[in-house]
Amino acid sequence: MWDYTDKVLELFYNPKNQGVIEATNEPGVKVATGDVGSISCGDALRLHLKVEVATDKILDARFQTFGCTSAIASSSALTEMIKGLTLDEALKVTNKEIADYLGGLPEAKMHCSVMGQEALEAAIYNYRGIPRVAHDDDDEGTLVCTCFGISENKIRRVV
Amino acid sequence: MQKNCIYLDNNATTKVDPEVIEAMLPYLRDFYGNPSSMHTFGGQLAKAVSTARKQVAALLGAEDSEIVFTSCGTEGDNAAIRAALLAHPDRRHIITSQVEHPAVLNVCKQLESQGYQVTYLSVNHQGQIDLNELEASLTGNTALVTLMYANNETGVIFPIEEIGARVKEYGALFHVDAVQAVGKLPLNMKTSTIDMLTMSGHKIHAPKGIGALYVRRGVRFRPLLIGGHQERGRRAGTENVPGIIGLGKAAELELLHFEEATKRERKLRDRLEQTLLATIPDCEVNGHPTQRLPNTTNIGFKYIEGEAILLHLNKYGICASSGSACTSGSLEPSHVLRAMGLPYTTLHGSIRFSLCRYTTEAEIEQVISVMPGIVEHLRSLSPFKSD
Amino acid sequence: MQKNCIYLDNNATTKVDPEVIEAMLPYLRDFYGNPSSMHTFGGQLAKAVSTARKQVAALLGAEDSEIVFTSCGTEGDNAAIRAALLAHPDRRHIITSQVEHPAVLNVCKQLESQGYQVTYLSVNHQGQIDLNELEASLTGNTALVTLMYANNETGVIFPIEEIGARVKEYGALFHVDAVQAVGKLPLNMKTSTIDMLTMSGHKIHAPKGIGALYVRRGVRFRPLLIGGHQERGRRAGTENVPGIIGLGKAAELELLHFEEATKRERKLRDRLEQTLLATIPDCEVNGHPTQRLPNTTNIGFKYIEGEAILLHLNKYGICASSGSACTSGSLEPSHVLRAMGLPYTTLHGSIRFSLCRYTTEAEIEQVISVMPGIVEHLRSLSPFKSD
Ligand SMILES: Cc1ncc(COP(=O)(O)O)c(C=O)c1O
Ligand SMILES: Cc1ncc(COP(=O)(O)O)c(C=O)c1O
Ligand code: FES
Ligand code: FES
Repeated sequence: MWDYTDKVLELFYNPKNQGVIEATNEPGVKVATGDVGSISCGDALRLHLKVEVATDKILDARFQTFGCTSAIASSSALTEMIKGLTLDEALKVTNKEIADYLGGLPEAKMHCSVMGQEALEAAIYNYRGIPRVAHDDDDEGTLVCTCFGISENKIRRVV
Repeated sequence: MQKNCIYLDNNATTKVDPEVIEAMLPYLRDFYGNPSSMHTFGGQLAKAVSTARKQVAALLGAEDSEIVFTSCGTEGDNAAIRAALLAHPDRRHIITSQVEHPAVLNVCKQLESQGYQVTYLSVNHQGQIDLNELEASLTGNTALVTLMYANNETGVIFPIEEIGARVKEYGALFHVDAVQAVGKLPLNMKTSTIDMLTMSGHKIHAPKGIGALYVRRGVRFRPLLIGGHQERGRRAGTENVPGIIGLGKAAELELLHFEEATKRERKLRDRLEQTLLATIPDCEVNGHPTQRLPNTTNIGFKYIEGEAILLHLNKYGICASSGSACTSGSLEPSHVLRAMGLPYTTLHGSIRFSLCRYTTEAEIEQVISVMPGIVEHLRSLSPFKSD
Repeated sequence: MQKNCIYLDNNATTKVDPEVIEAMLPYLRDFYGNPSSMHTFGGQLAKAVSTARKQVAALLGAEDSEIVFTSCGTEGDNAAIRAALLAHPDRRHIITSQVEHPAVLNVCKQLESQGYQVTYLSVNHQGQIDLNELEASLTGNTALVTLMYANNETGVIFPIEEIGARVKEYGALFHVDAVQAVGKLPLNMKTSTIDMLTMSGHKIHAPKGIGALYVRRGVRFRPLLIGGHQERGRRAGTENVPGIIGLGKAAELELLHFEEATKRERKLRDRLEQTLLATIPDCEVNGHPTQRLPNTTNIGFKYIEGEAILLHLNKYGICASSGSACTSGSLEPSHVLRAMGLPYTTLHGSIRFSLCRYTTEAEIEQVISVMPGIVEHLRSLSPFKSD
């Protein structure tokens, strides 16, 4: 059994910010989404951001996750962490910070938090219309889930 | 610590029957001698061990002398495979299937790296092998066919005697991993084609740390664990007397309860399965509808992930297990479900419920009442459902 | 059945400590889950197993991660020897001794038949090996030196660290069968030259069916039992949780009682030995006077036969064992005593008394009071005495 912290379990059982942000016609506001993973590898995350165009501020963040406990809790944590930040500030959020927010993740489950950080990047790049270069993998290194390994190749493919 | 739960994970391990514990206790407390000793205090245990051997033999329809006590199912599988290869030193080919337990599969993989040729039979969508593929694979070079009686994840049963008849034509040895079949299916070694059969105590309400290997009389057997003369030279190491006594008692109880327990489990399992299929959209049974253990159902819930389902069940005190091996420290989805060619949509969201003779109707109703909500909640989080 | 006796056969097996049984019972009765499970009911056991691992590590002066739970001493010995050979695939030579337990000796014999070269070091009259012979045998081709810490029949202790220092010079692996040493001698793996060390639960007041193998961090280890991921891939098979908990508790108790128990046992053993030597003619201690376990004495009584002595002792409810392996189904006299070059006159009439922390003064006095009569009686039947 994975040794999950109380914080992980709390956000898993009662996730915050789940769901979609519908595209809007509100003036000065734009909605962007970012996807990582795919159903074939067993982990996937779609992140929705609502951004105030003038200030680059994240007004709202929501997620949809197909994945394990850590994936759901990480997504929930990420959306909590980035609300109110500017996009540049949000880009600095690392998967380690997500894990720290959760009080830690089991070593073998660290990749589940990487997913959150990657989805965020994808959403921001989408928002800015920048094509993303696949970067050669995560800093946390040693234990990458094999399903995530597959998703590395397919990672920029929209599910 | 959590003491009570709705335990529907009996293919993983089972509760030790209180009668089994009672039978063992004197051998833990008072009769601690060594059965190989000259003195009465130790030597008297040889008789108790022999009674237990009879009880186990009775469950399998075997003779006492064909039973070798081991420490677990894994040891039995390892020992049987090694022994078969030593019995056929001139043959270098093994046949097994893609859906075996790691205790067989990983031994075969290691043997491949040592120069053996291994055929891994495929299975169809319902988890069944193709007898034609088996026949086409058998040659005069086949030392061993090792297949499971029933699959631990799906409960799917292989047609063991039909397989065995073909194996015998080629003079190969036939080992059957019956860890999940013992106590759940009627077995009779006297009329069987099986040469060696593995069982494990903790799957039939005996304690962990004890198992048995059936070795047909006349089959050349060389031990995996080498040392003293215990078990008539077929398994060295001081006998685990309390464990053996426990296994004997558990075997007796399995035989006693067999008819009534399997009938009850099947009825409860069917009620669980049919109700879940009827009340939850987008789910299906993994495995064969009838060629299946009476206590097992493995259901794939599309668009959601197994571990997440399990943790929600856990909150309700319901113990089940996931087809996905995220459970066991490896993060790959189940090799069994992959071999069955399950679509990705269900591969990651499959849950096994496995019942036992202690399972009650109320427990099943509780699962039936919470599952739809759990699935709905998780699907509401999933990005796929709406696609 | 015979429930009580004067139990002086503790090198064969020991009484399970009541505290050990108490510690185990909840894991037999209530906490029957599988530690690898996702649900709390099973998963919570991983923590209990980890506490037990710490307790065993503490007894050996090892780190938790260096402890692998096994089913018995025999499994540990078999696993260590196989692993060492796999770690040194290019080396084909093994060094052991003539007085090892069959769990080592018979594995070595089998390996000889598979093309390995094995050196069986000889021992002198006092059961000691010659370090010069060891040095002369070591070569760059030596994969493994496997020696026992203390002999089960005589209690003779080998100078393990002096041996280990030499082994290291040749880059060979050093496995020590410490089944008889654990709990009787102070051990500290942190400052040791030992790479792998075997222990067995039922020799230290834990139940039968559980043991442990110490594997030094960094030693390449491949499992003997292959299958699931248990024990971090070093021993497959569902964990014997109650057994592991029992072994942990027993290890804790061994550490707790160590000083006082070994002192007491030595005193009682010396009293027994010296009195028998003083009151019975024509007998002598087999083994080294000081390089010996504190709990063991092996005494050769000339002109009479061990089994006969044991049966007379049995009548008084005294449990001991014979150097002669008539005890274990084979009819040959002890390979240990033969290797020591004992004269035929004592070879067949040797008795081992092995004490434990439960042994009382009254029990020892009882043995002292009956032995002279037994020996005298049997000698009166013997054709040799008068020669
Ligand atoms: C020195 C020694 N090694 C190994 C063993 C084997 O241990 P077990 O009987 O637990 O397999 C024993 C005890 O029988 C022993 O005394
Ligand atoms: C089909 C099958 N074979 C072998 C085993 C291994 O048994 P054990 O865990 O007792 O070693 C198991 C259980 O885990 C099993 O389900
Ligand atoms: S999403 Fe966590 S293990 Fe794959
Ligand atoms: S005289 Fe009986 S065994 Fe040797």
